[in-house]
Amino acid sequence: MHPEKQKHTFEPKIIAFVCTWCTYAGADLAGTSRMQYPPNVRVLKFPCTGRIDPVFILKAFQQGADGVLVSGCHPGDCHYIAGNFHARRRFAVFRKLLEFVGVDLNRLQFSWVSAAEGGKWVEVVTDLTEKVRAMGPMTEFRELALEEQWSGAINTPELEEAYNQI
Amino acid sequence: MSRIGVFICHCGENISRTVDVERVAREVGLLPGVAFSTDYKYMCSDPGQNLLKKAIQEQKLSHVVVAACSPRMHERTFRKAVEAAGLNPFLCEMANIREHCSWVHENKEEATVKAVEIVGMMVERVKKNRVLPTITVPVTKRSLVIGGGIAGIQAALDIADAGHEVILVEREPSIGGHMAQLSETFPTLDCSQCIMTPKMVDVANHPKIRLYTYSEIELVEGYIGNFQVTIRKKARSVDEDKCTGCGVCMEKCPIRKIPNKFDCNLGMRPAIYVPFPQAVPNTPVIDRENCTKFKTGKCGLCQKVCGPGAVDYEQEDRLIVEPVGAIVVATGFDLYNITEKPKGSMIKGYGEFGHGKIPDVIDGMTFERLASASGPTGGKILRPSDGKEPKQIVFIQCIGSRAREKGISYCSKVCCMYTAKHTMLYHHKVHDGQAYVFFMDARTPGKAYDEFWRRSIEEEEAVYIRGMVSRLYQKGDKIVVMGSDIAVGVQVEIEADMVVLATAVQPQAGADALAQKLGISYDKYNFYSEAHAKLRPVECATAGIYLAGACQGPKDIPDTVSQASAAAAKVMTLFAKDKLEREPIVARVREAGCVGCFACKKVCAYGAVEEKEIRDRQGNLIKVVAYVNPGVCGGCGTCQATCPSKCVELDGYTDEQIVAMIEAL
Amino acid sequence: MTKSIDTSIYAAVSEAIRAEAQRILSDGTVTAIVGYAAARRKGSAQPIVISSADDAAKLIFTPACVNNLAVYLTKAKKEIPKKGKVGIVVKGCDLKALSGLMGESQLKREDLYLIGVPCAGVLASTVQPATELTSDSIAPKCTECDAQLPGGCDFVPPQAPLTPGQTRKYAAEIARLEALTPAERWAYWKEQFSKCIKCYACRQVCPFCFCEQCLCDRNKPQMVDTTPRPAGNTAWHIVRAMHLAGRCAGCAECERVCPMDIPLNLLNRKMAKELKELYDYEAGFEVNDKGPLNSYTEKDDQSFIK
Amino acid sequence: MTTPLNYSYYPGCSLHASAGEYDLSTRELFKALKIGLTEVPDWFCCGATPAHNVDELLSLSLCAKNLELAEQVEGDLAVACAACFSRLKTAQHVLGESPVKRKQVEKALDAPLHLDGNVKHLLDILARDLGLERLAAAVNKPLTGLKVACYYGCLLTRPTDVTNLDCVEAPTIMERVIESAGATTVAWTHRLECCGANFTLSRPGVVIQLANAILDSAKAAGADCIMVGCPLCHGNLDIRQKEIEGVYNVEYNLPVFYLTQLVGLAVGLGPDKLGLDAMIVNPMPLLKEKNLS
Repeated sequence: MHPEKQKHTFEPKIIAFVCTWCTYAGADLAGTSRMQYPPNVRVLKFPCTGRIDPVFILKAFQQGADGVLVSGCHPGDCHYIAGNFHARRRFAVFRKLLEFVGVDLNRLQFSWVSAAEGGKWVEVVTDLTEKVRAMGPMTEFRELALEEQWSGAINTPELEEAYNQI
Repeated sequence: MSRIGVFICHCGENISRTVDVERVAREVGLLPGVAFSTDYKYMCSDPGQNLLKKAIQEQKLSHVVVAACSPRMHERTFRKAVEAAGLNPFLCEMANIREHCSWVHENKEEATVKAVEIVGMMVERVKKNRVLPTITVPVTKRSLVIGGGIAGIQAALDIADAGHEVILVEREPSIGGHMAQLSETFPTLDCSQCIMTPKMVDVANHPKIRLYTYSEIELVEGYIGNFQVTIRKKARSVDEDKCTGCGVCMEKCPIRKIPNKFDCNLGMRPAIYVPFPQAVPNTPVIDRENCTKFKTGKCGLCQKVCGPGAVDYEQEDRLIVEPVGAIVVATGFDLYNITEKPKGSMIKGYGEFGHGKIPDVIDGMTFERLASASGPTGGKILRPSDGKEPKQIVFIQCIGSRAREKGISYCSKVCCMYTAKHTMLYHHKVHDGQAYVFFMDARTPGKAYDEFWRRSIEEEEAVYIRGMVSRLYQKGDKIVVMGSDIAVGVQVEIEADMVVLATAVQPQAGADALAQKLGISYDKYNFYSEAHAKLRPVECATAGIYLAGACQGPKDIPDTVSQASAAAAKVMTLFAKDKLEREPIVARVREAGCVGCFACKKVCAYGAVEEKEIRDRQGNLIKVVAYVNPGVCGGCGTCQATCPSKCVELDGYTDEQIVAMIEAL
Repeated sequence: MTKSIDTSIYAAVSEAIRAEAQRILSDGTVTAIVGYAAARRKGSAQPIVISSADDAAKLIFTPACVNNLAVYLTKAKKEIPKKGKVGIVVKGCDLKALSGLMGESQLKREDLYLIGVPCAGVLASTVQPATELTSDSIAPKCTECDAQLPGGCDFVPPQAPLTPGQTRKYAAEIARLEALTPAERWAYWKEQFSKCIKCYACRQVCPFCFCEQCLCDRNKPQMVDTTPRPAGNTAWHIVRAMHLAGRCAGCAECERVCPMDIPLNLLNRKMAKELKELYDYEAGFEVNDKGPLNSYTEKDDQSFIK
Repeated sequence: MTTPLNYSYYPGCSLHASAGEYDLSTRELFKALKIGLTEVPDWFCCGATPAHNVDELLSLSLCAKNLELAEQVEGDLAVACAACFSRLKTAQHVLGESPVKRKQVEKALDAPLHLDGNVKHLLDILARDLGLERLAAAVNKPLTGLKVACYYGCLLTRPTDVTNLDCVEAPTIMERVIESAGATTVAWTHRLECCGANFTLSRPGVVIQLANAILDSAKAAGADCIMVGCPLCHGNLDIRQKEIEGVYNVEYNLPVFYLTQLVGLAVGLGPDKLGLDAMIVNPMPLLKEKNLS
């Protein structure tokens, strides 16, 4: 294996779901402060983390994302009073579900980044990018998409007979 | 098929230095649906905007993507330009290739590839954008003010002076609130009633203010600009129109020994009474619980002596419905009372101070009444137990406040200052007396506040002891105060004649019930929550409802008056237009699919989700579905993420738009 | 070791149900009753709706009474008379689902007459209906049951079920899976989900899948791949588990009806376990205004958030 | 129909030494009230005050082990000594709140912990489990005319979240119990003040000062005697009383009873069954005066 070469050849796709009031503004601040971070992240803006449906995360992985970031306002700072509190519960549970079906949670990061935390945005995005880069591509969902049917072996006489009749 | 126009901005060199803008324009131009793609030096400049408008018309563009800076910067600019060119503004999106791309990357190839992808995502998104009409809501230019203390009075006068009608509702028989009870006010020691009563009279005489005293809010319906408020006007038993306020009824009433709440139960009043001589309105009310006529059916003296025939024993509560466009909540505070078992209160009680059973342990408001020239002692500081002048007086601060182990942790804010004032008033009235103050910290931010506090020590000879008191007990006619002086590190015991407790400022009883009627949020202490602690401190998250005074948190008079005027200014801003316009980023329910589980209603922080009945032509109920009131919706979209069947959608952030972006990756 | 389970009270319970059904149908308390009746195969049972007191004698309760009848009050309600109160025979697990449905405004308590069943357990879907109830033949959900005596019903027969302590089958399986690596778990579920034929029987039978149009059937936008292929199946089962989190009452009907024997309730139980640990939430008999995923506290765990 | 009451019983070290009369009177009283009391087999010291001042893990482990031993006997755990009560309750509380400490203790004891049993002070059993009505019904020699100062000391009610016995600052449980036995209680100020506790050995001067304030307050309120529920309080108020009288040149002559002794008297137990002869301030003249002996 050539890990170094691999590191150069694999550029992970990171999707960030962020709220417009805190994290999007924090990312803007990183820009106006001319901070530098890896170009792998694509930002999707939502009014609030409360709007972010867990299905979007699933969809992102299925569409080939290697890592997903969800980021919003710190607790108590939500522009919409409590959207981030609802999101916090929703994602606390959803990540447990993904973990249980075998998704490596190192690919899924949650963070609170305020409009003043340009530095934190850079740190969160850089860390996730490097972590996922080291893990390699997210192949699980992509491989699923290539598979046609049940991989189960035809291991009983009944099944074999049924199969032969098809 | 959409005809999308894409405009790539150089932003001088800010973008073009690290992003090959021409290549972006070229590559994006090949995307399906893109009819026109170009780059320009400064899109936000007048020529840039004109380029945009011209292209919309000449190319017959259906949607627009401007790839430039952050939408937080110029989204409004470009949406206006698009609107000017005849397109719905919400058919324009911005792709952020400056803050999120050119400024944070150095490698031109990488940055260019990223920029193409960012613009590509926005192209896919904008295809799914829908025409969103601006939402307008009519505004009823009348305001309701709840609470007739200094906060409510100030707000009502300001709004009325601007020419708008005000409905002022007060629970007690008179307006005035707590400020009317105070003796002098810090830091100037001017008499509270001298500055308060003229304002009360102004309210009574103002042609634009309709005053409902002895009244409470029964029901609030509607939303910003269009509230319907039901007010319960409690039976006063005296006709306000007929009563001249001569006071004969009060003189003749045979029941005279009812503790007067206004005087903290130190003074007495008759069963037909006004709470205090300067009451507004100066119309008595019959306390039906204590009136002989109501208890036994006999007496009726007040009716006999009343010249104008205003006394009406048959009067009943009346419900009045008032349409208003805005509501100012100014319900104020109450002091935590250690004599009452704190039912439902978060404060665990002060058994170590005898649960208020020691008669000469009083609270700050009682001291105000003792010190007030119009109070029950005529301004003399006398002990409630035996009427003697206390020569040693101990003030204890932070009773309930900042006491996490007692249940609440906040600072009541006014106690440090009023205790300093009390030591001064005491020293002015009892020259040979000595005042001690037990305190944790002295908190005196405010104009001329710290100077005032220092004066109480340096000139008025109050002895400040840093430490708390563990126990009070009666020993003979003295009260033994056991405390600690943590500055010196010793236990101290003072045999005091009187003890004054600076008890915590709490919201009025029933603040939570009123909040539920109004649909506004409140914190765990029942203080009302502002929409934003820093930037929207006088607005509730519920549109059209504003906060003034101590109902939002402990406040002194200057802060209360400032906030009241600020709330009034917010109301006037709302009333400046006939119709209310708001961004159409609101949730909408697809009623056909809604099964009425109301998960959306449960998560809505704005109370914007209502239950709507769907009936057939015969009027039979088919189902109950959710309905989002666009006037109230805050636009967060939490409802949509919660809805299992996605039958509520946030305009501007629909699933289609978001999925389109994810699929564009 | 196989332990037999005492179901001797079922006869008396059945008798009591019949007597009560007879009473409430004849005095007009209810217009119909949803319950269980004997089916054609020996020892088997099937749901039945009766609207006449004469039919009360048909009602039974046996270890074969596996169905959660709550579903007949929502999705399948077209079969039930619309006027008046409806009686329903409920086991503890079914009652939890009913409570959940009331919390989600799908049913009103005052429209129902609840006949609770003291239940020592029902048979697993994998055994014949006439099988004796033992610690082997019992439905896995019954090994974790804490609701043998339904609470808050209008009528509950006085018999008390006796059940020996049992190995908690789901808990054991969850613990086994949790101990695996993510890759191993993925392999396990990939195998399970790839069996799925997208018949949606799990959705059809679930009392909480009451949406008029399922998110997974929508194509504008297509949030979830609808094909009966591994990718679509995985998405469906993840979305299903997520949508039931904090709502599922554990009746395990999804698992019972799955023709491909996918351990669906395992996902639901895992979610229930997490909600218990995170927010101390458990489905119960009481009707909650808000579920754990449409409420919050300021102090919720956020150790997973940077 | 009332269910029979049965408890496991943790006497604690004091009751096997200086407070033997507390142990004796507790057993006799419970026998008279038909409350079962089975001593925890092999119980040992709860660690008292020293252990938790030196080593929290040790203190928690000692209590946890005793709680485990108590599990072997059916019924809630009855505790007489206020200090043992406080330590056992505290251990239960701390180990219930902190999974980390729980793990440490489990490691130290090499066994899983059982903390679910109820730990109850005798007062709680008399006032709540038995109930004041049943207690009053069992009284056949009411303490009529006896004015009792109920002294709580520090540990019975504090901290309130842990002991849950009564209101921390204004408790009434002792008063309610002894009033059910026919006595009169006095309102006094030092019910909850510290007696100096185990400073009685290292700094007796402190104890003499604090105990004097307590005795003084009780006397001033017109009490005939003091009632306590803690061996250490008893020692400081009873054994030290003569010395205090000498130091301050006063005369108190206030007998200090354990609550079980006074309640025992009221249910008709004789002085020999209550260990009244072990009291330093002789109670017999007072009891004679009030026609109670």
